Amino acid sequence: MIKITEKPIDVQKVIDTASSLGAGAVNVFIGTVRNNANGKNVVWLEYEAYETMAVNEIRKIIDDASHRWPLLGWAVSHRIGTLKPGEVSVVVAVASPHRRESFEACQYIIDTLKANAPIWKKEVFEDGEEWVSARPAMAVN
Amino acid sequence: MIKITEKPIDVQKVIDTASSLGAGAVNVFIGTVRNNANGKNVVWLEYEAYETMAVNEIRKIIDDASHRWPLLGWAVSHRIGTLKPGEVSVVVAVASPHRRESFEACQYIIDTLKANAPIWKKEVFEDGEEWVSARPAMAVN
Amino acid sequence: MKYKVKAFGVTKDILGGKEAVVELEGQTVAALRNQLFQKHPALQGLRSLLIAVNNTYAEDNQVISESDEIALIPPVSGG
Amino acid sequence: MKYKVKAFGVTKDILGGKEAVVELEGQTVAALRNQLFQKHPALQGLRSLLIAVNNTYAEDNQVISESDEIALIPPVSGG
Repeated sequence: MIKITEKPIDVQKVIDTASSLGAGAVNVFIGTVRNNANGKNVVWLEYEAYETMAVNEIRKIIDDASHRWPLLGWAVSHRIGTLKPGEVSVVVAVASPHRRESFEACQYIIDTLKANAPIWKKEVFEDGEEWVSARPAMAVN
Repeated sequence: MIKITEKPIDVQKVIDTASSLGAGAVNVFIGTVRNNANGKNVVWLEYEAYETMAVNEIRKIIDDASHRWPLLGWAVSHRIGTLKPGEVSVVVAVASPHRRESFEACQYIIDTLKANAPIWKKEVFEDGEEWVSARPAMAVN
Repeated sequence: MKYKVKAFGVTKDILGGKEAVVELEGQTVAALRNQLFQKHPALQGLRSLLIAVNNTYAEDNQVISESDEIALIPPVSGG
Repeated sequence: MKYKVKAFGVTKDILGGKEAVVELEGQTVAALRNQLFQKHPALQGLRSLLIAVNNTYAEDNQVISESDEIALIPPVSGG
Protein backbone atom coordinates (compact mmCIF):
# COMPACT_ATOMS: atom_id res chain seq x y z
CA MET A 1 0.00 0.00 0.00
CA ILE A 2 1.29 3.42 -0.99
CA LYS A 3 -0.94 6.26 0.07
CA ILE A 4 -0.74 10.05 -0.15
CA THR A 5 -3.57 11.44 1.93
CA GLU A 6 -4.98 14.62 3.41
CA LYS A 7 -6.55 12.69 6.27
CA PRO A 8 -4.78 11.85 9.54
CA ILE A 9 -2.79 8.63 9.18
CA ASP A 10 -4.04 5.61 11.11
CA VAL A 11 -0.68 4.18 12.22
CA GLN A 12 -2.13 0.87 13.37
CA LYS A 13 -3.75 0.37 9.98
CA VAL A 14 -0.43 0.93 8.20
CA ILE A 15 1.21 -1.61 10.51
CA ASP A 16 -1.60 -4.12 9.94
CA THR A 17 -1.24 -3.72 6.18
CA ALA A 18 2.48 -4.53 6.37
CA SER A 19 2.12 -7.45 8.79
CA SER A 20 2.44 -11.06 7.68
CA LEU A 21 2.03 -14.41 9.42
CA GLY A 22 5.48 -15.53 8.26
CA ALA A 23 7.15 -12.43 9.68
CA GLY A 24 8.91 -12.28 13.02
CA ALA A 25 9.68 -8.60 12.78
CA VAL A 26 7.98 -5.38 11.79
CA ASN A 27 9.88 -2.13 11.80
CA VAL A 28 7.92 1.09 11.69
CA PHE A 29 9.17 4.59 11.13
CA ILE A 30 6.85 7.43 12.09
CA GLY A 31 7.71 10.97 11.10
CA THR A 32 6.09 13.57 13.32
CA VAL A 33 5.91 17.35 13.15
CA ARG A 34 8.36 18.94 15.56
CA ASN A 35 7.27 22.01 17.47
CA ASN A 36 10.54 23.76 16.64
CA ALA A 37 12.97 24.23 13.74
CA ASN A 38 16.27 26.12 13.92
CA GLY A 39 15.27 27.38 17.35
CA LYS A 40 11.97 28.87 16.20
CA ASN A 41 8.47 27.73 17.16
CA VAL A 42 6.67 25.94 14.37
CA VAL A 43 3.00 26.93 14.26
CA TRP A 44 2.11 24.49 11.51
CA LEU A 45 3.48 22.79 8.40
CA GLU A 46 2.09 22.67 4.88
CA TYR A 47 2.87 19.50 2.95
CA GLU A 48 2.44 19.36 -0.80
CA ALA A 49 3.01 16.41 -3.14
CA TYR A 50 3.18 15.79 -6.86
CA GLU A 51 0.96 12.85 -6.12
CA THR A 52 1.16 10.65 -9.20
CA MET A 53 4.94 10.97 -9.37
CA ALA A 54 5.37 10.55 -5.62
CA VAL A 55 3.51 7.24 -5.77
CA ASN A 56 5.72 6.25 -8.74
CA GLU A 57 8.93 7.11 -6.92
CA ILE A 58 7.89 5.37 -3.72
CA ARG A 59 6.99 2.27 -5.73
CA LYS A 60 10.50 2.24 -7.22
CA ILE A 61 11.98 2.54 -3.72
CA ILE A 62 9.88 -0.38 -2.49
CA ASP A 63 10.88 -2.45 -5.53
CA ASP A 64 14.56 -1.77 -4.80
CA ALA A 65 14.09 -2.65 -1.14
CA SER A 66 12.26 -5.86 -2.06
CA HIS A 67 15.25 -6.94 -4.14
CA ARG A 68 17.71 -6.18 -1.36
CA TRP A 69 15.85 -7.61 1.62
CA PRO A 70 13.36 -10.47 2.06
CA LEU A 71 10.30 -8.33 2.69
CA LEU A 72 7.09 -10.12 3.60
CA GLY A 73 4.96 -6.99 3.74
CA TRP A 74 5.23 -3.22 3.59
CA ALA A 75 3.12 -0.07 3.63
CA VAL A 76 3.87 3.61 3.19
CA SER A 77 1.52 6.44 3.98
CA HIS A 78 2.38 10.14 3.60
CA ARG A 79 0.16 12.95 4.77
CA ILE A 80 -0.28 16.22 2.86
CA GLY A 81 -2.02 19.45 3.75
CA THR A 82 -1.85 21.35 7.02
CA LEU A 83 -0.19 19.57 9.98
CA LYS A 84 0.19 20.78 13.55
CA PRO A 85 3.14 19.85 15.84
CA GLY A 86 2.81 16.28 17.09
CA GLU A 87 0.86 15.10 14.04
CA VAL A 88 2.13 12.20 11.97
CA SER A 89 3.47 13.17 8.53
CA VAL A 90 4.70 9.80 7.29
CA VAL A 91 4.60 6.14 8.28
CA VAL A 92 6.75 3.39 6.76
CA ALA A 93 6.16 -0.19 7.95
CA VAL A 94 8.15 -3.20 6.81
CA ALA A 95 7.76 -6.86 7.79
CA SER A 96 10.51 -9.47 7.37
CA PRO A 97 11.38 -12.88 8.82
CA HIS A 98 14.11 -11.47 11.10
CA ARG A 99 14.63 -8.14 12.74
CA ARG A 100 17.86 -6.85 11.20
CA GLU A 101 16.41 -6.78 7.70
CA SER A 102 13.31 -4.97 8.91
CA PHE A 103 15.44 -2.16 10.36
CA GLU A 104 17.67 -1.92 7.29
CA ALA A 105 14.82 -1.96 4.79
CA CYS A 106 12.72 0.55 6.73
CA GLN A 107 15.64 2.96 7.06
CA TYR A 108 16.48 2.60 3.36
CA ILE A 109 12.89 3.33 2.39
CA ILE A 110 12.49 6.46 4.53
CA ASP A 111 15.98 7.77 3.65
CA THR A 112 15.37 7.33 -0.08
CA LEU A 113 11.81 8.64 0.13
CA LYS A 114 13.11 11.82 1.76
CA ALA A 115 15.77 12.18 -0.94
CA ASN A 116 13.67 11.36 -4.01
CA ALA A 117 9.93 11.60 -3.52
CA PRO A 118 8.48 14.85 -4.93
CA ILE A 119 6.98 16.07 -1.67
CA TRP A 120 7.59 19.45 -0.09
CA LYS A 121 6.98 21.05 3.25
CA LYS A 122 6.66 24.69 4.22
CA GLU A 123 7.31 25.62 7.83
CA VAL A 124 5.03 28.34 9.13
CA PHE A 125 6.47 30.29 12.06
CA GLU A 126 4.92 33.09 14.07
CA ASP A 127 6.79 35.65 11.97
CA GLY A 128 7.03 34.09 8.52
CA GLU A 129 7.19 30.94 6.48
CA GLU A 130 9.73 28.99 4.47
CA TRP A 131 9.91 26.04 2.05
CA VAL A 132 12.28 23.65 3.77
CA SER A 133 15.71 23.18 2.14
CA ALA A 134 14.69 25.17 -0.94
CA ARG A 135 17.48 27.73 -0.80
CA PRO A 136 21.17 27.19 0.01
CA ALA A 137 21.39 29.68 2.88
CA MET A 138 18.33 28.26 4.52
CA ALA A 139 19.30 24.61 4.25
CA VAL A 140 17.98 22.60 7.16
CA ASN A 141 17.68 18.98 8.16
CA MET B 1 7.20 2.70 30.45
CA ILE B 2 8.46 -0.86 30.86
CA LYS B 3 5.73 -3.46 30.92
CA ILE B 4 5.66 -7.26 31.09
CA THR B 5 2.10 -8.32 30.49
CA GLU B 6 -0.12 -11.32 29.83
CA LYS B 7 -2.60 -9.17 27.94
CA PRO B 8 -2.36 -8.43 24.20
CA ILE B 9 -0.13 -5.42 23.60
CA ASP B 10 -1.81 -2.24 22.35
CA VAL B 11 0.84 -1.12 19.84
CA GLN B 12 -0.66 2.35 19.38
CA LYS B 13 -0.57 2.92 23.13
CA VAL B 14 3.12 2.01 23.29
CA ILE B 15 3.81 4.44 20.44
CA ASP B 16 1.79 7.18 22.13
CA THR B 17 3.73 6.67 25.36
CA ALA B 18 7.03 7.14 23.53
CA SER B 19 5.93 10.13 21.46
CA SER B 20 7.03 13.68 22.23
CA LEU B 21 6.20 17.10 20.77
CA GLY B 22 9.89 17.85 20.29
CA ALA B 23 10.49 14.66 18.34
CA GLY B 24 10.56 14.42 14.57
CA ALA B 25 11.02 10.66 14.53
CA VAL B 26 9.63 7.60 16.24
CA ASN B 27 11.04 4.18 15.46
CA VAL B 28 9.03 1.17 16.48
CA PHE B 29 10.08 -2.45 16.51
CA ILE B 30 7.32 -5.03 16.72
CA GLY B 31 8.18 -8.67 17.30
CA THR B 32 5.51 -11.06 16.07
CA VAL B 33 5.07 -14.81 16.39
CA ARG B 34 6.07 -16.56 13.17
CA ASN B 35 3.97 -19.46 11.98
CA ASN B 36 7.11 -21.52 11.32
CA ALA B 37 10.50 -22.27 12.85
CA ASN B 38 13.18 -24.47 11.28
CA GLY B 39 10.68 -25.55 8.66
CA LYS B 40 8.09 -26.77 11.17
CA ASN B 41 4.66 -25.27 11.83
CA VAL B 42 4.45 -23.39 15.09
CA VAL B 43 1.12 -24.05 16.83
CA TRP B 44 1.75 -21.61 19.65
CA LEU B 45 4.49 -20.11 21.80
CA GLU B 46 4.80 -19.96 25.56
CA TYR B 47 6.64 -16.92 26.90
CA GLU B 48 7.90 -16.83 30.45
CA ALA B 49 9.72 -14.00 32.24
CA TYR B 50 11.58 -13.50 35.49
CA GLU B 51 9.54 -10.35 35.75
CA THR B 52 11.28 -8.26 38.40
CA MET B 53 14.70 -8.93 36.91
CA ALA B 54 13.48 -8.46 33.32
CA VAL B 55 12.19 -4.98 34.23
CA ASN B 56 15.57 -4.28 35.90
CA GLU B 57 17.55 -5.37 32.87
CA ILE B 58 15.38 -3.47 30.42
CA ARG B 59 15.73 -0.36 32.57
CA LYS B 60 19.53 -0.68 32.36
CA ILE B 61 19.31 -1.03 28.58
CA ILE B 62 17.15 2.10 28.35
CA ASP B 63 19.57 4.00 30.59
CA ASP B 64 22.48 3.01 28.34
CA ALA B 65 20.53 4.02 25.24
CA SER B 66 19.59 7.36 26.81
CA HIS B 67 23.26 8.11 27.34
CA ARG B 68 24.20 7.20 23.79
CA TRP B 69 21.36 8.86 21.89
CA PRO B 70 19.19 11.96 22.52
CA LEU B 71 15.98 10.12 23.33
CA LEU B 72 12.88 12.21 23.89
CA GLY B 73 10.64 9.30 24.77
CA TRP B 74 10.58 5.52 24.86
CA ALA B 75 8.39 2.58 25.82
CA VAL B 76 8.93 -1.17 25.95
CA SER B 77 6.21 -3.77 26.34
CA HIS B 78 6.79 -7.54 26.37
CA ARG B 79 4.04 -10.10 26.34
CA ILE B 80 4.18 -13.36 28.30
CA GLY B 81 1.93 -16.42 28.35
CA THR B 82 0.47 -18.23 25.34
CA LEU B 83 0.82 -16.54 21.95
CA LYS B 84 -0.50 -17.69 18.58
CA PRO B 85 1.20 -16.97 15.23
CA GLY B 86 0.69 -13.36 14.18
CA GLU B 87 0.39 -12.09 17.74
CA VAL B 88 2.70 -9.35 19.01
CA SER B 89 5.31 -10.52 21.53
CA VAL B 90 7.28 -7.31 22.03
CA VAL B 91 7.10 -3.63 21.11
CA VAL B 92 9.94 -1.13 21.48
CA ALA B 93 9.23 2.51 20.59
CA VAL B 94 11.78 5.30 20.68
CA ALA B 95 11.35 9.01 19.89
CA SER B 96 14.22 11.34 19.02
CA PRO B 97 14.68 14.67 17.26
CA HIS B 98 15.99 13.07 14.05
CA ARG B 99 15.42 9.74 12.41
CA ARG B 100 18.87 8.14 12.39
CA GLU B 101 19.10 8.12 16.21
CA SER B 102 15.63 6.63 16.50
CA PHE B 103 16.64 3.66 14.32
CA GLU B 104 19.96 3.16 16.11
CA ALA B 105 18.53 3.39 19.61
CA CYS B 106 15.56 1.14 18.85
CA GLN B 107 17.79 -1.52 17.31
CA TYR B 108 20.20 -1.32 20.25
CA ILE B 109 17.35 -1.76 22.71
CA ILE B 110 15.76 -4.79 21.04
CA ASP B 111 19.15 -6.43 20.31
CA THR B 112 20.28 -6.02 23.93
CA LEU B 113 16.88 -6.99 25.32
CA LYS B 114 17.04 -10.23 23.35
CA ALA B 115 20.57 -10.91 24.60
CA ASN B 116 20.11 -9.96 28.27
CA ALA B 117 16.53 -9.86 29.47
CA PRO B 118 15.54 -13.00 31.43
CA ILE B 119 12.66 -13.99 29.17
CA TRP B 120 12.20 -17.40 27.55
CA LYS B 121 10.03 -18.83 24.85
CA LYS B 122 9.00 -22.38 24.18
CA GLU B 123 7.90 -23.29 20.67
CA VAL B 124 5.04 -25.74 20.56
CA PHE B 125 4.88 -27.76 17.34
CA GLU B 126 2.33 -30.35 16.27
CA ASP B 127 4.69 -33.13 17.38
CA GLY B 128 6.58 -31.69 20.32
CA GLU B 129 7.90 -28.61 22.02
CA GLU B 130 11.22 -26.95 22.68
CA TRP B 131 12.71 -24.10 24.73
CA VAL B 132 14.31 -21.88 22.10
CA SER B 133 18.12 -21.78 22.05
CA ALA B 134 18.40 -23.73 25.30
CA ARG B 135 20.57 -26.55 23.98
CA PRO B 136 23.52 -26.31 21.58
CA ALA B 137 22.20 -28.77 19.00
CA MET B 138 18.86 -27.05 18.89
CA ALA B 139 20.15 -23.52 18.59
CA VAL B 140 17.83 -21.42 16.49
CA ASN B 141 17.39 -17.79 15.54
CA MET C 1 6.77 25.11 -29.04
CA LYS C 2 4.52 25.70 -26.05
CA TYR C 3 5.10 23.52 -23.02
CA LYS C 4 2.73 23.29 -20.10
CA VAL C 5 4.71 23.10 -16.87
CA LYS C 6 3.46 22.13 -13.43
CA ALA C 7 5.01 23.96 -10.47
CA PHE C 8 5.30 22.71 -6.90
CA GLY C 9 6.56 24.05 -3.60
CA VAL C 10 8.68 27.17 -3.87
CA THR C 11 8.48 27.13 -7.68
CA LYS C 12 4.72 27.59 -7.44
CA ASP C 13 5.35 30.81 -5.50
CA ILE C 14 8.03 31.99 -7.95
CA LEU C 15 5.96 31.28 -11.08
CA GLY C 16 2.84 32.63 -9.42
CA GLY C 17 0.69 29.56 -9.94
CA LYS C 18 0.39 25.77 -10.14
CA GLU C 19 0.86 25.71 -13.90
CA ALA C 20 2.62 27.86 -16.47
CA VAL C 21 3.01 27.81 -20.25
CA VAL C 22 6.56 28.25 -21.52
CA GLU C 23 7.31 29.24 -25.10
CA LEU C 24 10.59 27.89 -26.31
CA GLU C 25 12.59 27.16 -29.47
CA GLY C 26 14.50 24.19 -28.07
CA GLN C 27 13.17 20.75 -27.31
CA THR C 28 15.30 19.58 -24.40
CA VAL C 29 14.96 19.66 -20.65
CA ALA C 30 18.07 21.86 -20.46
CA ALA C 31 16.60 24.40 -22.90
CA LEU C 32 13.40 24.52 -20.89
CA ARG C 33 15.27 25.11 -17.64
CA ASN C 34 17.38 27.89 -19.21
CA GLN C 35 14.29 29.59 -20.53
CA LEU C 36 12.69 29.41 -17.06
CA PHE C 37 15.87 30.79 -15.45
CA GLN C 38 15.70 33.78 -17.86
CA LYS C 39 12.07 34.48 -17.20
CA HIS C 40 12.14 33.81 -13.43
CA PRO C 41 15.67 34.58 -12.13
CA ALA C 42 14.56 33.62 -8.60
CA LEU C 43 14.65 30.00 -9.74
CA GLN C 44 18.45 30.32 -10.00
CA GLY C 45 18.58 30.91 -6.26
CA LEU C 46 17.31 27.41 -5.47
CA ARG C 47 19.61 24.64 -4.27
CA SER C 48 18.53 22.59 -7.27
CA LEU C 49 15.83 22.51 -9.92
CA LEU C 50 15.10 19.12 -11.40
CA ILE C 51 12.55 18.57 -14.11
CA ALA C 52 10.25 15.58 -14.29
CA VAL C 53 8.81 14.35 -17.59
CA ASN C 54 5.84 12.01 -17.40
CA ASN C 55 6.27 11.41 -13.69
CA THR C 56 9.98 10.51 -13.88
CA TYR C 57 13.10 12.58 -13.23
CA ALA C 58 14.53 13.64 -16.60
CA GLU C 59 18.12 14.10 -17.75
CA ASP C 60 19.15 17.47 -19.17
CA ASN C 61 19.47 16.17 -22.72
CA GLN C 62 16.09 14.50 -22.74
CA VAL C 63 13.84 15.61 -25.60
CA ILE C 64 10.40 16.89 -24.61
CA SER C 65 7.21 17.25 -26.58
CA GLU C 66 4.16 19.40 -26.04
CA SER C 67 2.09 16.43 -24.94
CA ASP C 68 4.47 15.45 -22.14
CA GLU C 69 3.54 16.04 -18.52
CA ILE C 70 6.34 18.32 -17.38
CA ALA C 71 6.91 19.40 -13.77
CA LEU C 72 9.39 21.55 -11.88
CA ILE C 73 10.91 19.75 -8.89
CA PRO C 74 12.62 22.11 -6.44
CA PRO C 75 14.56 20.51 -3.54
CA VAL C 76 12.26 17.95 -1.97
CA SER C 77 11.57 17.90 1.76
CA GLY C 78 9.04 15.17 2.41
CA GLY C 79 8.99 12.76 5.31
CA MET D 1 23.67 -23.74 54.00
CA LYS D 2 20.29 -24.01 52.29
CA TYR D 3 19.67 -21.81 49.28
CA LYS D 4 16.28 -21.27 47.71
CA VAL D 5 16.66 -21.17 43.94
CA LYS D 6 14.11 -20.01 41.37
CA ALA D 7 14.04 -21.88 38.08
CA PHE D 8 12.84 -20.58 34.70
CA GLY D 9 12.38 -21.95 31.22
CA VAL D 10 14.12 -25.25 30.58
CA THR D 11 15.62 -25.32 34.11
CA LYS D 12 12.10 -25.40 35.53
CA ASP D 13 11.52 -28.61 33.56
CA ILE D 14 14.88 -30.10 34.62
CA LEU D 15 14.47 -29.27 38.32
CA GLY D 16 10.83 -30.28 38.21
CA GLY D 17 9.42 -27.07 39.59
CA LYS D 18 9.60 -23.28 39.84
CA GLU D 19 11.67 -23.34 43.00
CA ALA D 20 14.18 -25.71 44.57
CA VAL D 21 16.19 -25.79 47.78
CA VAL D 22 19.88 -26.59 47.36
CA GLU D 23 22.03 -27.75 50.28
CA LEU D 24 25.62 -26.74 49.90
CA GLU D 25 28.88 -26.29 51.84
CA GLY D 26 30.24 -23.47 49.69
CA GLN D 27 29.05 -19.90 49.54
CA THR D 28 29.75 -18.85 45.98
CA VAL D 29 27.81 -18.79 42.77
CA ALA D 30 30.30 -21.25 41.24
CA ALA D 31 29.81 -23.72 44.13
CA LEU D 32 26.07 -23.50 43.75
CA ARG D 33 26.25 -24.15 40.02
CA ASN D 34 28.57 -27.15 40.53
CA GLN D 35 26.22 -28.62 43.11
CA LEU D 36 23.30 -28.20 40.70
CA PHE D 37 25.30 -29.81 37.89
CA GLN D 38 25.93 -32.84 40.17
CA LYS D 39 22.34 -33.18 41.18
CA HIS D 40 20.80 -32.42 37.77
CA PRO D 41 23.29 -33.45 35.05
CA ALA D 42 20.85 -32.35 32.34
CA LEU D 43 21.78 -28.76 33.28
CA GLN D 44 25.24 -29.42 31.84
CA GLY D 45 23.68 -29.94 28.45
CA LEU D 46 22.49 -26.32 28.24
CA ARG D 47 24.28 -23.74 26.10
CA SER D 48 24.84 -21.68 29.24
CA LEU D 49 23.60 -21.42 32.78
CA LEU D 50 23.91 -18.02 34.39
CA ILE D 51 22.86 -17.31 37.93
CA ALA D 52 21.17 -14.12 39.06
CA VAL D 53 21.45 -12.84 42.61
CA ASN D 54 18.93 -10.25 43.73
CA ASN D 55 17.74 -9.60 40.18
CA THR D 56 21.21 -9.03 38.73
CA TYR D 57 23.52 -11.34 36.80
CA ALA D 58 26.19 -12.63 39.22
CA GLU D 59 29.87 -13.44 38.67
CA ASP D 60 31.10 -16.93 39.55
CA ASN D 61 33.08 -15.76 42.57
CA GLN D 62 30.19 -13.78 44.05
CA VAL D 63 29.34 -14.78 47.64
CA ILE D 64 25.72 -15.71 48.29
CA SER D 65 23.70 -15.83 51.45
CA GLU D 66 20.54 -17.70 52.34
CA SER D 67 18.49 -14.54 52.23
CA ASP D 68 19.48 -13.68 48.66
CA GLU D 69 16.99 -14.08 45.82
CA ILE D 70 18.77 -16.57 43.60
CA ALA D 71 17.62 -17.59 40.12
CA LEU D 72 18.79 -19.90 37.37
CA ILE D 73 19.00 -18.19 33.99
CA PRO D 74 19.25 -20.63 31.09
CA PRO D 75 19.85 -19.16 27.59
CA VAL D 76 17.34 -16.36 27.16
CA SER D 77 15.09 -16.15 24.11
CA GLY D 78 12.79 -13.19 24.61
CA GLY D 79 11.72 -10.71 22.00
